[in-house]
Amino acid sequence: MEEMLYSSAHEMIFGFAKKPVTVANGLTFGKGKVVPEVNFTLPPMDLAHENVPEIRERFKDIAHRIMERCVELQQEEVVIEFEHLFDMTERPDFGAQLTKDLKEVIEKYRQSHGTKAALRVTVADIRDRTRPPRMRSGKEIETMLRSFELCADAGADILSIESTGGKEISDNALMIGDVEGLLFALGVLGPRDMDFLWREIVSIARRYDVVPGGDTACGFANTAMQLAHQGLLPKVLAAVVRLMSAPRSLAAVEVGAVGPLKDCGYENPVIKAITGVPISMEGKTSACAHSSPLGNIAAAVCDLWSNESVQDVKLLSGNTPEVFTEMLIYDCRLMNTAIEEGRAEILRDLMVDSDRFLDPQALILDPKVMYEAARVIVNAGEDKFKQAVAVSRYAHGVVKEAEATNKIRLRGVEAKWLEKIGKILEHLPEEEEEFYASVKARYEGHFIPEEYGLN
Amino acid sequence: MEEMLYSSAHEMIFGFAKKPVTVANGLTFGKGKVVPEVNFTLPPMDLAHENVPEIRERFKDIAHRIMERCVELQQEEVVIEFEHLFDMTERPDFGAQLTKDLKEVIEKYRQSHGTKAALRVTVADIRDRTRPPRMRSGKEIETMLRSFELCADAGADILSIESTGGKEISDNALMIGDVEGLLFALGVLGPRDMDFLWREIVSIARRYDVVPGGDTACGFANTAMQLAHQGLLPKVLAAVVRLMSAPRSLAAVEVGAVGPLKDCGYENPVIKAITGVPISMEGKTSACAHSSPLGNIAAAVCDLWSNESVQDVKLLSGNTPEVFTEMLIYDCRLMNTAIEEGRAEILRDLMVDSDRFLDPQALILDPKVMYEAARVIVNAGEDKFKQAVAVSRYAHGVVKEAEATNKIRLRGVEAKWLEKIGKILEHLPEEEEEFYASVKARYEGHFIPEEYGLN
Amino acid sequence: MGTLEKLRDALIEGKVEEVKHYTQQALDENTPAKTILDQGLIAGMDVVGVRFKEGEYFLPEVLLCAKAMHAGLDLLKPLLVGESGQSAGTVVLGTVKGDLHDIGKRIVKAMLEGAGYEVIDIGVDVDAEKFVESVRKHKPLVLGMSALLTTTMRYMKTVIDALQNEGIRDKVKIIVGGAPVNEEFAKSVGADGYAPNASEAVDLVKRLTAA
Amino acid sequence: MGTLEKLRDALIEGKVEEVKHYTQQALDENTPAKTILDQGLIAGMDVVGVRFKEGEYFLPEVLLCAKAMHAGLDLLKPLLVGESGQSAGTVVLGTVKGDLHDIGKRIVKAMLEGAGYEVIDIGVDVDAEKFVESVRKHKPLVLGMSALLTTTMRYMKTVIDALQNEGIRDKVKIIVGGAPVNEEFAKSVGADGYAPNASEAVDLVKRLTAA
Ligand code: B12
Ligand code: B12
Ligand code: SF4
Ligand code: SF4
Ligand SMILES: [Zn+2]
Ligand SMILES: [Zn+2]
Ligand SMILES: [Zn+2]
Repeated sequence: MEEMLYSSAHEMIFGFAKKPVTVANGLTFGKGKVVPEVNFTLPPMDLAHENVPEIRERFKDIAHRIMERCVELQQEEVVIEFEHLFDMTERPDFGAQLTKDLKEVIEKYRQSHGTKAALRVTVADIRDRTRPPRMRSGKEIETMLRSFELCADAGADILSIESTGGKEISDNALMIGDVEGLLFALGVLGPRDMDFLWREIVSIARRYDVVPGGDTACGFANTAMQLAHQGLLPKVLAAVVRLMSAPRSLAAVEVGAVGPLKDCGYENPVIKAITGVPISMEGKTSACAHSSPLGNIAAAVCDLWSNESVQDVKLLSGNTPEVFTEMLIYDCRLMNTAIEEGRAEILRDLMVDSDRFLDPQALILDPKVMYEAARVIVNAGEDKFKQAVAVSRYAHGVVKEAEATNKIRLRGVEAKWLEKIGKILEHLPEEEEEFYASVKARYEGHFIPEEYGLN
Repeated sequence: MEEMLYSSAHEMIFGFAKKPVTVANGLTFGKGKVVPEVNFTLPPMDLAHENVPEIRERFKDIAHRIMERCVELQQEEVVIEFEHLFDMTERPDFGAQLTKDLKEVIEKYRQSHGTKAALRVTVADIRDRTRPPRMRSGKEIETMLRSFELCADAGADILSIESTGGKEISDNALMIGDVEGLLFALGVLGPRDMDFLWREIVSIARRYDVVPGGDTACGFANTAMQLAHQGLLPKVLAAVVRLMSAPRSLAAVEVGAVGPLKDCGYENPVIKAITGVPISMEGKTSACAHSSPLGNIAAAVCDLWSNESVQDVKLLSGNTPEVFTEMLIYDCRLMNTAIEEGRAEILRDLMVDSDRFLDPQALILDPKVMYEAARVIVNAGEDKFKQAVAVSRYAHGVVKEAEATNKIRLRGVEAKWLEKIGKILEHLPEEEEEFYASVKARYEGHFIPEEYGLN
Repeated sequence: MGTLEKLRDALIEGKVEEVKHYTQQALDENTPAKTILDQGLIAGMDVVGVRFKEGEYFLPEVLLCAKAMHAGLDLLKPLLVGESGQSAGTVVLGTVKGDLHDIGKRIVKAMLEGAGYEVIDIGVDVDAEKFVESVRKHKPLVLGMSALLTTTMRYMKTVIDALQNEGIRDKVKIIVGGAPVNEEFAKSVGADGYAPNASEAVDLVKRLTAA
Repeated sequence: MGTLEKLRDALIEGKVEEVKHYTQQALDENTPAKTILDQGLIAGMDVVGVRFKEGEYFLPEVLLCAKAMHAGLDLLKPLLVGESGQSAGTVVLGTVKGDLHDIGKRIVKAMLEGAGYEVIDIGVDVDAEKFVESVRKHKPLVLGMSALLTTTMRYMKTVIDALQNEGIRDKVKIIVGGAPVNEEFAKSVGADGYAPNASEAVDLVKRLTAA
């Protein structure tokens, strides 16, 4: 990547992407409207073979309820995400059958009400099952690719995954606050796996004429956010990890993913700034899935607005999927009205300002910061390690600066960590090779170099 | 009421009320900030005596979780609503015990974190148990007033109720679409009961130095909204009933209620326009309790923002009360940021415009309409029946006009109903006495005139 | 247009007097009562049902048509001896103890009546004893319970247990409904059926009483 | 400041080498091993625990201190024969079948180790057979199961049933955790305890093993 598709942060705004994406039924993302993306999952129950008929019924019912609520609220465009649970990828026919079931309901509503709905299918990364994981060899990757194919064939409009290359290192690194380990996971291993995996996914998507959406650093940056939420990690570290993950997630787009990127990739705005792809984001309305300090600010430059995931349970007014559909619709209505009335920038800035200084993780999500981070990445050249280091330093600097100017208040321990992170980032080798050499021994045995094209 | 406290619709805005209200701990409503009001209820379980210890534990736990989420998100002001279930009013000690339990948790957080929380206690109207109900005589009213007293004594900061005077007529009137019956319920019976009941509540509130909040026409107008949602009643009728209910709910303030009015009274803005009291409202974030066509517009002039009610069940990230607390906090943050940055009017107008023309019920909730309705009521003089007739005609006119100018589209059947409602409203007797005489026979036996000071 | 068509159309329009008139006229023309019922009244109510489902009619229209139908039916009843003169069956409905929500249940009642069932509404805040008693007394084909509160829905189980204890659980089909209730819950308390709204409640009762 | 205070402070700061140093020094000063353990290492870890609960320490600090403690402990162990030399007890932990979420369980492990338990982590995606086997083999005081998915949490019941069938359910206390799990669910599957997070998991294990 040599240049950026946006020439200023100000230009970035919800509902508009420089490179809109259209799915088969004509539904377009990033062309002047924010579209709700509804996610759901099963309530406590198990996925045994004998439950498949029940699960299919429930899936159809959920889709039906979501679509019905859209009709009632005159919402004409919607995305339903079907995020596989382990077994749905592991048993590709199962995942494909559910894809087909969901698509049928969607199709029914297109015919009866003209509702334009798209189905995003997110395959599970089952390679994470064994440690150290086999990323390129072995039956896991085969099964996953087969699952992508069957789902594409069964009616998926958009393919996604939350891939885990490097997680075998980052899990532990997060626990012990090992910044170098995180860099190794996100700057060295992750991008290599993304490059490998996404070439495969893009080629499948092309073959079936569906959209290769995108990936997310969920397993890294959102784990960090969760750990920080539980008081287990400093928020400043989670903030740095967020930007550190951007070069890795960008890799999918570099080999052909076109968006909409996955909702839980809070690093998405960086990628949008560079490549112009539409992005899905989640914030306050995903409180069902996880608490976050990013409720409003996350919406600032989104093209789709999601609830991350809610298990299907009964509330007073109906079940959770349709309840969250309704809330997303109203959020989107507000943004779309702002677009129509030429007030989008004001609303965006309000969303940003409302969260910005309350948490370092929110600070990082400011579109201005995200935009500058994009620039830092582009300026760092093609080398993913260099990108990751540069953008981590940038993240650190942003928090530091906000603290120094009293824009953000950090507790004493947080401030100490910020110092510490700064020092580590400062004293890193500049070249990947050198870095790899310096940490290889430390992580030996925890990952398989060949599985990343390393040695 | 001879004059109005607001001199234009434009002046009405979220976060500001002409007559702010302050509770004991100093928390103020309507003075430049929108405060979240969190409502919860029990999951499926029964209220038998032997379950009381378990219910107490759960209540404390819920309050604890709500307060904890506030602390995590740096939300310093919050209201918790404790809406009685039947038995909690029927057994006044039970309701008071729970009030005390909740207040203790709130108090704990004030001490440890400085969080300013207020407790609203909404007593159930148990007079509705028998039909025709005894409103002023008999043990139900005694028990209710005792419940108010004990709860005020046990730590309630704000007293509320959703009273039901006239519902014995309106239930059936709604089912058969009987506009005269609705007028009898809301223009004749309701205000009389409100006058009686609220004098009592206000006197208790004064005695215990707590805030007499307000009432809501939930049992009338929200029932109509629910029926319309289920396709059982035309939306245009629900829209008219909404405004028809305003004079009745206003009656509480006329005898001393000071707000914050109850969340589910979508007629509240009318009362705010006239009297300047702060109001609680609910919209998109109350989708847990009921679907509504009022998601954004309901927030336009609110002082508190509520989720109406959610039963305590587990979601992926925690339980529903804290999940909805988080969503309310972000909604409030956005509004409060708009206030701070001088953009409140823009945000208000966006919220209004985003819903306004999608449903006649939303159309009615436009602050401009609400404001004009207030004026119509004031101009109608003191007579509640005249107020109700005048404001119903006004509501009808607003929908009619919007339809005629193609601002709103109505299905054929809806349009027919609009005609029909217009004709009925046109041909009504102008005087209450005359009206009462004309309908008395029709509703004979369904209500007890003496219980309303009628004969 | 023949008398039966006119009758049907009058019914669809909810014109009570006209329905009486054409029912009488058809009788005067010697049309068999059963034919008048099937091709006039029931044919009309079928259309009403469709219109309701398609959103062309609201509840008030349905109730009015049902009233018109009953006006016609009253004229036919004396002549409809034997099976076809009977109501489609008796249904007892009540809202369970501790719960005062009434409207949902009343709407179910109205729709069932529209479909030809005789419905006995035993009110709100009804305890198990009263449910048992009314099953004993009215011997309904179906017993329907309504609950709108999460804290009263469990009482449905109490009622079913009581019927069981009295040995009359199997004499009646039990259906349940109300906002917090769903299929799963219905199964868990041992009910025979659940319906999310009044028109599906009618289908449900039809299904259960057909069996 | 005496050696034990220095030891304690070094531990609180997570200084592995210093902890070793002061432990040795205390031994050299003829302080009884049990006293060094109690007033140096355990006293230090208590402070660490408090700091963690008060938000002054994050997980990395806790893990570092735990590491330092183990370094000291290694020197004391040979001298701590009898009860006090033993670990507080063995705990087996695993994430249930179909579930790959690892971190939560690993944190529980780390905190338990910090509190002096010996913890055997049998990994993720663990089936009932393997749970049974590891209870047989390691004879833990406590078995902990983790699940992060609504679709795997029920498997906890499967495991408990399997232990029951093998007749060894009563030989071990069972605790469960993970985001979708709660107290109520724990009871419903017949576990002995639930904890919402790792530090409460430690309290829970202490409570259960005290009994
Ligand atoms: C209107 C209303 C009232 C009115 C009741 C009017 C009346 N005469 O019935 C009033 C104001 C009196 C009222 C009072 C209360 N209510 Co109320 N009420 C509602 C509201 C807004 C709408 C209910 C309604 O009429 N819907 C319209 C009808 C047509 O729909 P329906 O009842 O669901 O019925 C349909 C189907 O369910 C089905 N059906 C119904 N019954 C049956 C039976 C069978 C056999 C079958 C097959 C089908 C079936 O068919 C019907 C037609 O399609 C609901 C909100 C909601 N989401 O439902 C709250 C709601 C039910 N109420 C609630 C509460 C808390 C209360 C009060 C305790 C409030 C208080 N503090 O005073 C009291 C309770 C008093 C008591 N002990 O019952 C809560 C319940 C919370 C909980 N814990 O479960 C709700 C969910 C609102 C909320 N807070 O979210 N309420
Ligand atoms: C990080 C994460 C991942 C990482 C896992 C990293 C890892 N190595 O563990 C990755 C990206 C790999 C991942 C994968 C998946 N995930 Co995931 N994941 C999360 C996330 C964001 C955070 C989990 C986490 O690490 N939290 C931090 C730790 C410290 O907290 P914790 O796990 O809760 O543990 C604490 C307590 O629970 C307790 N505890 C935990 N275990 C135990 C055990 C005992 C005995 C005791 C006493 C206490 C205890 O103590 C711990 C420390 O305080 C959650 C969101 C959430 N709300 O939890 C989703 C979440 C759990 N994942 C979810 C899903 C759907 C998935 C995938 C299926 C996605 C996909 N399509 O690929 C796969 C599943 C793979 C599989 N079969 O397991 C859903 C689950 C939905 C459902 N149906 O239940 C969640 C809830 C997110 C969502 N969508 O809302 N996930
Ligand atoms: S947290 Fe959400 S987004 Fe991330 S892996 Fe899990 S399910 Fe997917
Ligand atoms: S609907 Fe909500 S507000 Fe209205 S009575 Fe019921 S609980 Fe109260
Ligand atoms: Zn994700
Ligand atoms: Zn997701
Ligand atoms: Zn309410």
